[in-house]
Amino acid sequence: MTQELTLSIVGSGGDGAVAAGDILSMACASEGLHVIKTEAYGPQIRGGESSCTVRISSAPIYAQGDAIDVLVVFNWADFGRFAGELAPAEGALIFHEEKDPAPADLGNVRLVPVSFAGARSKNVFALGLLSAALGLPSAAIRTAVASRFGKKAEAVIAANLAAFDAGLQSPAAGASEIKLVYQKSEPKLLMSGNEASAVAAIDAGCRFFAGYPITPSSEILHFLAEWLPKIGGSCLQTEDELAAIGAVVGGSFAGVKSMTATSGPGLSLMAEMIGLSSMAEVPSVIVNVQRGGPSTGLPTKSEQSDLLHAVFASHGDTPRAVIACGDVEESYHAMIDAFNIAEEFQLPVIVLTDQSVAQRRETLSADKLTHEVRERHIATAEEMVDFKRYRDTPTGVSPMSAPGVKGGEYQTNGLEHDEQGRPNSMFSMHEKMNAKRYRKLDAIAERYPLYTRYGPVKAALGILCWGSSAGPVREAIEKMNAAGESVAAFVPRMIMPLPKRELEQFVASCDEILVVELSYSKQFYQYLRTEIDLPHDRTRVYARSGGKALGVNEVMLVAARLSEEVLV
Amino acid sequence: MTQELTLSIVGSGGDGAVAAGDILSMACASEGLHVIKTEAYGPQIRGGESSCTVRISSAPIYAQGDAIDVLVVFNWADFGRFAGELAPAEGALIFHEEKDPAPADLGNVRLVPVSFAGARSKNVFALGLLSAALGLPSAAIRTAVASRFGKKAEAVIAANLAAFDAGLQSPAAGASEIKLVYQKSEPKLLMSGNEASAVAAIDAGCRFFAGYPITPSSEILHFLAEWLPKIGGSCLQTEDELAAIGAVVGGSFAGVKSMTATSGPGLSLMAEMIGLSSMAEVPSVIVNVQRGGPSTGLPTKSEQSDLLHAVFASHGDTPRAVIACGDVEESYHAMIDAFNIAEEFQLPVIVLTDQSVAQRRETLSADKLTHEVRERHIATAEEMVDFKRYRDTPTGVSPMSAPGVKGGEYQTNGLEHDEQGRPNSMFSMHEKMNAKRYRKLDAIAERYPLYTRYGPVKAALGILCWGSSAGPVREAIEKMNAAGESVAAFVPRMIMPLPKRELEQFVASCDEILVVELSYSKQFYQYLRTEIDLPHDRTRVYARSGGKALGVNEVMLVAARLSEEVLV
Amino acid sequence: MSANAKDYKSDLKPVWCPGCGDFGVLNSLYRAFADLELAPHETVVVSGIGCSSRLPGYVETYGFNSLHGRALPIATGVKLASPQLNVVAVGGDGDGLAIGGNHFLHSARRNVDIAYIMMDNEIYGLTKGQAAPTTPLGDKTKSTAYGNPEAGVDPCSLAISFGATWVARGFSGDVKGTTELMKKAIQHRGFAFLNIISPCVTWRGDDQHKEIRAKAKALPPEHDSGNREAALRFCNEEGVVSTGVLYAVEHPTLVGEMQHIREKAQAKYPSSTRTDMLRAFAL
Amino acid sequence: MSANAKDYKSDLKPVWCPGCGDFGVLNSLYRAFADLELAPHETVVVSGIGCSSRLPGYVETYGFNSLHGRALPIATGVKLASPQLNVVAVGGDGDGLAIGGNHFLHSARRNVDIAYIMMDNEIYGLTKGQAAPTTPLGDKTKSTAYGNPEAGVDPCSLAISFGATWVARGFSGDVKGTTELMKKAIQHRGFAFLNIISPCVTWRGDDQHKEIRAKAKALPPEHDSGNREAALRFCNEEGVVSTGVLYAVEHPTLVGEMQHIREKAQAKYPSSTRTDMLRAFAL
Ligand SMILES: Cc1ncc(C[n+]2csc(CCOP(=O)(O)OP(=O)(O)O)c2C)c(N)n1
Ligand SMILES: Cc1ncc(C[n+]2csc(CCOP(=O)(O)OP(=O)(O)O)c2C)c(N)n1
Ligand code: SF4
Ligand code: SF4
Ligand SMILES: [Mg+2]
Ligand SMILES: [Mg+2]
Repeated sequence: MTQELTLSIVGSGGDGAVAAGDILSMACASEGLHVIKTEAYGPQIRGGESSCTVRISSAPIYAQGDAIDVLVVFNWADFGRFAGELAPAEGALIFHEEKDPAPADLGNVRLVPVSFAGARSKNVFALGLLSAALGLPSAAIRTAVASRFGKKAEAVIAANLAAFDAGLQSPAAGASEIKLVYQKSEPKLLMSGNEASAVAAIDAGCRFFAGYPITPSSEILHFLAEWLPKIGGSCLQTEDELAAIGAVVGGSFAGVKSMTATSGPGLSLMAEMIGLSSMAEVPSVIVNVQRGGPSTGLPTKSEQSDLLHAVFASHGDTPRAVIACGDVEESYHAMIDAFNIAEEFQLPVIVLTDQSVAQRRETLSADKLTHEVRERHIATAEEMVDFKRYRDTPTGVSPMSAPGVKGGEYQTNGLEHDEQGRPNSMFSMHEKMNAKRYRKLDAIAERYPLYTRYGPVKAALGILCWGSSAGPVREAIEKMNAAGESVAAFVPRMIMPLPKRELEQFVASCDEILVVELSYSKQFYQYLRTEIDLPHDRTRVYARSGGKALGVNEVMLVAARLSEEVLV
Repeated sequence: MTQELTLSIVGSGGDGAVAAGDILSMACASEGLHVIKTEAYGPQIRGGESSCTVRISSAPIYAQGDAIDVLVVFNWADFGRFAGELAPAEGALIFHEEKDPAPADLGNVRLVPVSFAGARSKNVFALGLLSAALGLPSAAIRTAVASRFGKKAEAVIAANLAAFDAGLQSPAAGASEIKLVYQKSEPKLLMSGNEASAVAAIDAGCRFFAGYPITPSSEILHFLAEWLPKIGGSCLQTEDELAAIGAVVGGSFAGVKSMTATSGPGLSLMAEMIGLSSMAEVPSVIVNVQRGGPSTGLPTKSEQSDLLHAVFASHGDTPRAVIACGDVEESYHAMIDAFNIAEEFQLPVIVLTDQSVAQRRETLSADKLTHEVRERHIATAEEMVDFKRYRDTPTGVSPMSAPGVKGGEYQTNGLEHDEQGRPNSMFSMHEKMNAKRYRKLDAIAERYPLYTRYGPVKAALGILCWGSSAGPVREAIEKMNAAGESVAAFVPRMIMPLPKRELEQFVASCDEILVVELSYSKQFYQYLRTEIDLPHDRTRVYARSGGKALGVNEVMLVAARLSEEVLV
Repeated sequence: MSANAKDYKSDLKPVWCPGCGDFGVLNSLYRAFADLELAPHETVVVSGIGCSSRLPGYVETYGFNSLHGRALPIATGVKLASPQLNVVAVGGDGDGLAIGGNHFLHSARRNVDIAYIMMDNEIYGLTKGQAAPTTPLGDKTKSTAYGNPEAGVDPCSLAISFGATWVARGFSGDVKGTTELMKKAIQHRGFAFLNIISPCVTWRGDDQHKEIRAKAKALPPEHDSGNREAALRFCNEEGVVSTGVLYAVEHPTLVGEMQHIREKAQAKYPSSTRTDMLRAFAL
Repeated sequence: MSANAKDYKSDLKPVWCPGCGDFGVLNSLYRAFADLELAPHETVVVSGIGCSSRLPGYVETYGFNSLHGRALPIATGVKLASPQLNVVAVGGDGDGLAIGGNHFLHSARRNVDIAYIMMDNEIYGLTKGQAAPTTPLGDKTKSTAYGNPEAGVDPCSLAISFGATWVARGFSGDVKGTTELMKKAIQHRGFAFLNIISPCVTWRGDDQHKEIRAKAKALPPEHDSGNREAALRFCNEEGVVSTGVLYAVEHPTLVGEMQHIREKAQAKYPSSTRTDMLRAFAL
């Protein structure tokens, strides 16, 4: 009897491990269960080892599974290739191909040999077996199997359903004592972070996307290439990222909400144009899906190491906003906030997500997917009297027009300019206009102090983290507080400008501070220090490379070690 | 009687104001005087207003002149266009065209009308006049005039010398009571920062330059395009900055010391390739001459606002070194340090200079232009046994080979890789290799704790500044200490990694701290805080936009205001 | 002709050197806009960085003097976002052929519906005289102390091979002829490339004007601008600078193709509500 | 033939999908290197990013799998720094024609002395199947749900118009023919461009191999590779994929020009000591 379980399926390219995970996740979502599904692949471009991990729970969950309760191994060699990435829990149940004897060093696990090789669609057979063994919703899974092969020939569907039924009947199922208990509830959506970003872009009113493919962000391009034309927008795959962000600035200058999506190498190439967007005060929205760096790095793995580039890249004093998102639902909201801020404050906004959020599939209720949308304000005829495109105002936001608007003609540029936009390189003008541009960040900080706080109001330990680290940290502190400890967490969602006052209050409310992040060079810690004091004597940092998801247990271990050792 | 004076000449394009300044500076340098010469132009691409300011002193000087003692105005309209940039001192002496009556609002100055328009070469005539009026070395100036027109027809030389003599005899000279007194000494060189960088590159052993023109760095390209071929090297003007830094990485991979030079927009475009240089551990040297930003900004004016981009740009955790230089002589040394560090530690090194240093001409003794040069270590046959290009070592520095070396063949990439360079995306390998790459920064910090410190060992006020701000700060604290105050300054020359221990000691040794920089968003202050604690209650920041040189008086004023008001 | 060339003049004074060819280009542009009666608020002039790229500041329409080399991506974004606008990209030979070369290739290839005017002075003007991709072999410049080691390229033949559907050459000294070419470029459906030889008196010497004038020769009236090979031959003639419309064909344009895609999408999925969009995420 | 193809094989196992055309290209490269007896330590293989760009890792010479689109600048740097090396750049059609298009243009134009091998699968392989500049008009890909709105370009005719002095086309299924072309490319003095059609079985389907094989046709022996117009005609033939050397001419190369400049510099200033260098800075 359990309310939660994590299962993995491991095989080679043709084994359908990932497809099985998809089917299972969809079925569980339709039952109203909470699901987080991740995939992993070897270096082989196709046909190499692949695995799929599904965490299923009757209560909300915020992290992918740390330790695997149930494992299906079609092939031990493939399992071996994921060494260190797929860790069976103590006493884990492992269904494995009977013809492939298990290696000796597996530790305390329960091995159940199964004849997968004999089955027709071994992945679907495995789903049947798992259904029966673990009390998973077999009717829903059966429906999901049928739907998955819905466009194929009748015979294919029938064969798969037969394989499923054979799995259901498999005697191996009896080996399991784990049964999932849950209450069926409203069906949920199952979405990846990239899909949520794309849907949000459409909801935000984005009607022009220009981008260049790059892992792990390309799904945003794919989704928008399909959907934008349907609703009257357009999607352009450009020759490179320089052109992508250039076209976005052009589209936005022309009055249409525009965006691009990329990953680290692309964001590096966009540094110069981010400066133009900031200087010419043309709104732009850039989604950056972080992957392991530096350079080409680890393109299919997650990391939180584009932070300093996102907040500081581009020569000169270049104000921009940066918003983070820590899960699929936040990917939706961050995107709309990004458009709202870009349009209202006329600057570039970078949405920082990462591979783990962008490519995992997660359940969420459709009714969570709403968010207030703000429109660009085009100066009215009245406001256009004595129109100055870069008028110096108390908020720094100036009246804007756009091609097509009569009387709003202006000529802009990336040179320093006066209120009319005319090039001007006098110190006094430069100082005045820098002040105007930076004043917008104050207004954003005031209006969008976005953050999430978990745990008690005063705590012995306060954890600072951001983005996808928030999920494991949240689960960890829930467990720790349940065990009588006193741990809180503060997660800024607005990264630039930081919710400084709230951060400082949080730091003051905790005895010890622990910064947790997946960046070897402690980018978050460094960045926080640019804005707030983090006194050495009560601050510790746990920063490691990405390439492996942050675990709930890992966070708990680190938090426990805190009093013993220095982590910086 | 004075030991120091600052004079400016202002006119339109054809007036030869800048040429006159050059001649005067060269002559003074040949007398062993100390000179700093700057130029300024209006927005017009040619033929607009131009001015030239020369500060001459018998003792060493570190800043361009704040307030102008003597001014030659060929045309008041041109003078007006430099409003706020050319500030005559109290009681300044102004020789102006007699046909052009002076405006009313000049304040306390002494006006001397002269018939420049009547003279044949009015700029050279003015030099004669100034010689006689101010006690400048007229024989040397006469030689410099002859040398300047050396390649022209005899008649041209003769006419100019005649103009010079006419100026010498001009009765207007009698109006002056200012006379420069000095001891003639060893002739000095007169060089710009860009020229010093280029000479240093050659001295450092650089034999391949690839670059793309950009103001204010192009003189480095021009100099190396002329000199590298003479000494067997090559210089390539590429299609853009992406190609420039790419070719540098290629040239260096092939075993030749290689560099590029650019300014902000170019550095923004280089962000991605800096990551490759760091990841593949291929040495590269990039000179970045800062100008006003963001975006195209103020291309001909100075600012210190590329700092955060230089230290943090490029996605991922990307170690690199950054060295600053604050004057022409430091431009020489920083360049050779940069090559030494790049070659020894196999990473990208950015030299941060700025327009004010790069384009001003300054005197220096030829014997200061020497610096130890270190060569790349190519693994010996012995070291090549069990050769691993990315061997994990205590310093992080691995054995290196280069094409042409037998037995040293290796295949590299920007992916995460193992010690052999083979792509590897396992977390454990990533963490190990990140640690290896960052360890090099520790070794650099140990070996190159470059900084300069001025003033008493313990001080009431400690100023932190960097790069070209150091000159005015140094002069200001000399004056303040002479007046009985207690002011010190700490100027890190190594920016990344910072000389942290020494910085902390300095901060501890001063009662109050003042950060001075030319960046609206306080980039230096923010960056310092990532590494050291700067307690709010005793730290103040004076950060303003660039576009106007930092003045000695300005620093003194700010320092004096410190106890009165908060500056952050 | 109801519009007046002066109506398109902004109150910003050009920073160009006296005698710069770019003045002629600007005057042609004013006249072309006036002749075509382009509505200033529906017209966008986009440029990169360079002396020539300062041009949009002098034109009283919407204007964008952007980044070195990036005029074309920005212009493409403007046009796709708002297809009813008249979009004219302008800039220098360095801007368009060196740092911006890739965008030139791809914008031409996509046949995006804009006019692209290159002000070609065979040099980098703004940065004070380094070699451009158009600088002739052997020329001494600030960056080629021993003579340019690279042969200069011809922008028109490149444009044709990139896939531009309209290619012409003009000379800034011939304001009238250039005006006519600009009008045709703006009226062309698709990517129109107009190369205007526009002398830089400061870095190429005062004689460039005269030399070009001596070499400039209108294309023979019988030239068939639909004939690619003939066009390429005229591009590369020795000692002659042929002016006029070298090449002109009609191909599907990017704006047209985007509209076509929208129609296909709407036909394929007659209903595309938000509910439809979310359907894929549930069983 | 004293060298053996196997000697050039590194111990890294290719990550390519079973059946990928790139295996054939790699085998041709091993053989070509062996036939030419290239010294491994004097040979450098540089690539960008893509499936195809993984190739240098599999070759036991010096190798550099660099950044997407940047193989050519890096290869240029290697060659200019160390002209005695054999430098071969390799990569995909996306790498070379999309993000790297500008470097292709300028490297060809400069006639830099390297061989550039493009493994052309008409798709972005590594990023899982988006349209490349070579993807035919109308094809559905991950990024063109309603069919590619852009016409695919032909890399060979582009290379010729960029100024490449040697241009050929091969097919990865024909290991022997491709080997011979590679050898010629490496031996050519100047910029040699070899386009190899190398099917992507994963994103272009299993039939690409067969289709190309059916269309591939060796150039007629009487084709005059010095004839630019003829070469361009063969590049663009309908329904036929002509293989062989399309174009080959001799022009001054970048390495040669750099040497020439050095000689001029040394002739102009017979003495160029450090003292000479500092002379300009004193009266
Ligand atoms: C990224 C970047 N690199 C370099 C520069 C410097 N720059 C400004 S204009 C220019 C070239 C100017 O030549 P061209 O485009 O031919 O225009 P012209 O001045 O001749 O009209 C260069 C290299 C820049 N502004 N941005
Ligand atoms: C700057 C940058 N943008 C995008 C990518 C993502 N990316 C990697 S390979 C590739 C294209 C692959 O296509 P191609 O060059 O044709 O090589 P193939 O895989 O087909 O051999 C892209 C877009 C990247 N690595 N770097
Ligand atoms: S430098 Fe040349 S191109 Fe620039 S404005 Fe002057 S003449 Fe014209
Ligand atoms: S995806 Fe295509 S190009 Fe890449 S390895 Fe597989 S078959 Fe080859
Ligand atoms: Mg030009
Ligand atoms: Mg490809």
